[in-house]
Amino acid sequence: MSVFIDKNTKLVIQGITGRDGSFHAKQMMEYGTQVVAGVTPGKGGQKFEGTVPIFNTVMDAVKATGANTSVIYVPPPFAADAIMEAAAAGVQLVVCITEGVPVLDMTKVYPFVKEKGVRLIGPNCPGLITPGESKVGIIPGRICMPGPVGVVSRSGTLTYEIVYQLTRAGIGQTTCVGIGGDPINGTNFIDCLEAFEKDPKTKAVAMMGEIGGTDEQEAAEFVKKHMKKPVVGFIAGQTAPPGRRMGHAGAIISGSSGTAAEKLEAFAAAGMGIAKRPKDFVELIRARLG
Amino acid sequence: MSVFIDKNTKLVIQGITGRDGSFHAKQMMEYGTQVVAGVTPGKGGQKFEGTVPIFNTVMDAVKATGANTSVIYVPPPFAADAIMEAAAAGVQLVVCITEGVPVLDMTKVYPFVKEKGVRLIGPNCPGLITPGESKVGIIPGRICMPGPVGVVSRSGTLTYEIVYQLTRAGIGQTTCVGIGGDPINGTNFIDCLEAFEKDPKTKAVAMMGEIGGTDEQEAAEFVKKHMKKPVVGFIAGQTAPPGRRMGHAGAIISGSSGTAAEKLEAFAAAGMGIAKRPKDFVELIRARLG
Amino acid sequence: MNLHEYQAKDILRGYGVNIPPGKVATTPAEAEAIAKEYGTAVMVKAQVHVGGRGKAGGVKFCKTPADAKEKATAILGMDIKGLTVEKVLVTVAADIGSEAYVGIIVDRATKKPVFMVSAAGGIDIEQVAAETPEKILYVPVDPRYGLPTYDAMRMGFFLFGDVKLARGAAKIMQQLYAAFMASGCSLAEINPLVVTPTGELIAVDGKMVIDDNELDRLPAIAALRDVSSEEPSEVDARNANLTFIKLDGDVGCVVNGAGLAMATMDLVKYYGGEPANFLDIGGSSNPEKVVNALRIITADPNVKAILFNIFGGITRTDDVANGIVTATKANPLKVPIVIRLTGTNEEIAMRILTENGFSASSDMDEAVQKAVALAKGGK
Amino acid sequence: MNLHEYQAKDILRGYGVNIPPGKVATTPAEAEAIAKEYGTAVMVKAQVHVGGRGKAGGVKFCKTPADAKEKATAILGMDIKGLTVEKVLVTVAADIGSEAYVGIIVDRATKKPVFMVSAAGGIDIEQVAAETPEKILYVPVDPRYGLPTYDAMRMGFFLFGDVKLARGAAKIMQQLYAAFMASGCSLAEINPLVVTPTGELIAVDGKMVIDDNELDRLPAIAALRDVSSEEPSEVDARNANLTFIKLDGDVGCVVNGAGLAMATMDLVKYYGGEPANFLDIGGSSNPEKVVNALRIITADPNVKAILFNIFGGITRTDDVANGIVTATKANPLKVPIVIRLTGTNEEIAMRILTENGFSASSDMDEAVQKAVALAKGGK
Repeated sequence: MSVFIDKNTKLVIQGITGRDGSFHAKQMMEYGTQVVAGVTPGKGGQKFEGTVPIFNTVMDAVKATGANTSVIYVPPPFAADAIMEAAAAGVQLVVCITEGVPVLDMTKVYPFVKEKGVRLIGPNCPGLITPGESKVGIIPGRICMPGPVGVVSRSGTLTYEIVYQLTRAGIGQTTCVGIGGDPINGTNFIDCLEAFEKDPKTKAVAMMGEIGGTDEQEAAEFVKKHMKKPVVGFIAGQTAPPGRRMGHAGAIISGSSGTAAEKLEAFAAAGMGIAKRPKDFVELIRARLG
Repeated sequence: MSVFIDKNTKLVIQGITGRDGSFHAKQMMEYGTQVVAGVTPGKGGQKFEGTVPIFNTVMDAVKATGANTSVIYVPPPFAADAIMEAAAAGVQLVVCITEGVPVLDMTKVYPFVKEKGVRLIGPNCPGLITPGESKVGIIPGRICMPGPVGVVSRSGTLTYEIVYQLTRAGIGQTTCVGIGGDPINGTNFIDCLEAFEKDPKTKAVAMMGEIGGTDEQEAAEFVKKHMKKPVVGFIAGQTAPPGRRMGHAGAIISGSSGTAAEKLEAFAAAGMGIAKRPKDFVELIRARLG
Repeated sequence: MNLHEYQAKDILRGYGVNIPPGKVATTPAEAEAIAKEYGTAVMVKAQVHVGGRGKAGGVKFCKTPADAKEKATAILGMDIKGLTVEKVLVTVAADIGSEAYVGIIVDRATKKPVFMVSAAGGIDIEQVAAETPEKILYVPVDPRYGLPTYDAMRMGFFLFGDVKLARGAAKIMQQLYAAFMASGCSLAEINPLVVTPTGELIAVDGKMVIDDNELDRLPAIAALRDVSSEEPSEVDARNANLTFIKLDGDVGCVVNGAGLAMATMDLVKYYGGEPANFLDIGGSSNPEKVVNALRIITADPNVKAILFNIFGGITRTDDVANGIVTATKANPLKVPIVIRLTGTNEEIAMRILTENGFSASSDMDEAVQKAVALAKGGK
Repeated sequence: MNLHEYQAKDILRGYGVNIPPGKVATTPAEAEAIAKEYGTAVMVKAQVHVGGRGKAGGVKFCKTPADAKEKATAILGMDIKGLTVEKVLVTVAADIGSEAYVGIIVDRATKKPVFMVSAAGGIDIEQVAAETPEKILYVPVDPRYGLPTYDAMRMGFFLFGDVKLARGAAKIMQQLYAAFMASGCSLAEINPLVVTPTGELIAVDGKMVIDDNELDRLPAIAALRDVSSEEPSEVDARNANLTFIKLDGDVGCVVNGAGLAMATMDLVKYYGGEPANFLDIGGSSNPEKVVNALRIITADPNVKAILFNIFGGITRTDDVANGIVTATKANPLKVPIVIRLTGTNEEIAMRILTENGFSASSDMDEAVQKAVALAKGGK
């Protein structure tokens, strides 16, 4: 078992012939992900690496191959459209790796995918991996191993760091999800915590937050109220200087919220383990796996 | 029993101090409708006819009075906004009387009210009446009487004509609904037929259609598949020349579909009674009431 | 409201659609001068609000300015389906490689603007739709999101295999959609959308129909109305806020409400008569409207009897009665009139009419039968 | 990207917002000339990207042109929270009756633009928010529908009892919203929105923050960037596609990924050090970025040790190693460097570094501790 993706994931890659898309397409194929299609407008009919059919549109790709998941490697100005295209074409999960998507685009994309009943992960995220089954995105496969820990994180390389330390310590993962650090993203901590709580194979959860916003506080509230499984949390940016002021409006809306101290307090109040350093995850998780 | 409105309907009137709004407000109050509030921006705090409190916004009106239904008498350029205002303020039913609402406005209003889970009747409709209980709109109260017939129609005065003939013949109505003749409206024939089928007091339904569109054909299909109660139908515009606008934008005949002949054929195929003249309703309905 | 081709093209040009240069001429000399200015072969195209002008000889290719003058002479003043050609568009002739169709209409079923596109464009697009519907792709647009690039590209690829052409077509569809929404259209189309032998995309013909309900808030669009190309009695009626359509019968009908007006016409026919018009005085109570309605109807020499059918709801029947009295005092009627009134203030209305020598009934069928008989010369 | 007040006002004026006339001056003489041109009392306002300029003496009322010159002399060149004032806005002074606040921000929680309005506007709005939150109305906007008039009116009535003022404010909010969306803002505000004693609504101050991700597709907005008002090292970093924020410590950090960069800074502090900066070289593999990063960091005289922390995912660690070698060959380092590399092509990277005389570790904690010690003068 796992969350969001598994060995039945049939992937279409949007932007498969681009620089990043082609590199990671190969990585995912090597990892064993079922890459069933690629999309590049104008290259419909060609094949990627001699095996993966390329289509002009996601709709064509889904119709021809039954792809149920899409991953997006297109440049930022086209990412919002690519997400909506995938959602409209009928996949169940869209993973947007692209960094630098304008946030106002996301204010329209978010209700669009909700209306379509599609799960979006990202944008500006490393994607997700279910070790030994499927990898969708850019998380390096070799740092992961199958096991009992669900990992969810707002950042990319920090996630790798922690997963790598877990793996080196012999602690494997059910699924690692990078939800992305943008102000508006498709899937939040709570969505992932809920999925991990339901997943029978997940025995503990490692969660990496960042300063800014209140997602971590809400996640802590969720842990307190709804989770039986242990959760260990970390907040990056504890020593970051308070953000350059976003005018009056920023100060009004966020007030005092969004600081590392506040988030860690919420973690503590929810009975979560707190990792002060990335490496602390190893012992804290090990203790909770019993 | 009845559909959509009854004696528990608590009405807010948008545009209550306007020429049409104030006239019909009095008519509805005389009929016995619970008119709990009016809205005219800038007149908040005043009273209509010394009794009905006026508010600046529908939200204020709903909060203060618990209004659950709104009726709209504002000029066409403001009607779309008025509908959305009512839907956002939390009423369950919005009835828009205004004629001349641009159809492109309705392409945005329609999904808005659907998202809010609100029923819209109209625009460009006479509203509805549950004889003896409540009247919302402009259908003259004295031409109606309580009884077993559900009435649904795309037009205004034609409805009056037929209801009047039924009443004179001693055949009363559960609820009469004028759904309006615009190309895009909130409630269609099927919505009303479904409600009448469920309403225990309704024993038969009179339905008045017009040329244009395929709503009547779909309604006939619904009658055939889902209705146990008898339905008698009429189509106005049987002799209209093809392709000219007959007042209602909806009466444009598009392609081969939308002709009176096609609609009457669908009625016959559904086993409905067919009124050739408005007066034919009396005998056809009487026969079906048994 | 229909726009002329040249008006629709001006609007589309403003949204970036690639359209060959063109100007309007009302005389052959003007047409010649325009052709000379362009210095190349031109098309001379009748500007009338009716389809099938090409088959009627209203669209001609002209190699030289002299040719343009000659063709314009033939087309100007020509009668196409009852409408006189007052203007021609003189436009640079395009080299045509292939012809596609791109249109948008507000669709009742989906309650959305819907694109229709086909690679088999040109004058026979209706036939394509009827006989080979698979050659047309329908794409509804959710106006909350606009036309997304991916849907525009999907249509582009449906029209063209080549990605450059697909992208170009997608861009034109987004421009057409923007024009459609901003101009308050109920229909907009480019037919044909031409690919030239050199691979350029150009809109060779454009059509727009405006939702009349938009005109109040779009004065620039409203100003495009060309009354010279409309039926004068309909223009008159519109100015009087009446909905009027002239027909060929002899029973002039004055009704309140479109549904009842259609039902009244149907009943005239049911009893063996022929309606002379559709006329809806609308919901508001205003004697002035009745005066205008009578003026417009009596101007039609075919009308042999006049039928009023008024069901007073918002409309106060006494206002209607007063309107009839005022109008007939100023201009005594030359044809018989049958009045059916019921509803709001019916008693007052009946008294006004009786006092002024009119009789009235409250039964619709009775009134219609009587009017039909009178039109046939009966009593 | 922050816009200056005068830039934000120019944009808002283009959307119809009523704003007193104003021009920018960079010298006292210019300020005097502008004041003379207006022929009335003016405000001279420092144009710097920082709050609290009023309390710092950067905003002055000037009765005469001579007065304007004098005040401009004082303000130009003034240091406000570390930024030097290079420009002042000279603008017609408004008669102030009351001050309201109107702002929009993209809100993470609702995932929508959210309006905040308050009748208690002016410089103490944060205090109002903190102490009397009921004086602020929050209204989220669904961008699929835009800001509907009814919501704008609701806010208008929250600000003003008078319907004329409510309508005027509603209109300004719709204009502000249009400007916000079209300019790719993450924040836009008018504070104060003034009602003059004669009942006119005017925007006396305006602020806009642009989402950096919008700049590529909004060249006209991107062109408004005023590099003279930014930290030079940050400008340099941005031009090199690096995310860089200068801090006060002595351990220069080069990291890939924002989360890891913050975690690295946290760890520096955890082990008793002070980071000299936040620097994210991003995801892509490019030796050039490493060269630029080193150039920027070594330009800071406070830096006593340099720490690389690279976890190779997309980033190829051999590219980073090559960058370090290239950069240090061109400009030999004057401070010690600690390198932590792991992930993609780690073996190649290690070999490149070793061959060029560098050592590297694959353990983050170890590397951070060593860098902290080196910055403190240890070995």
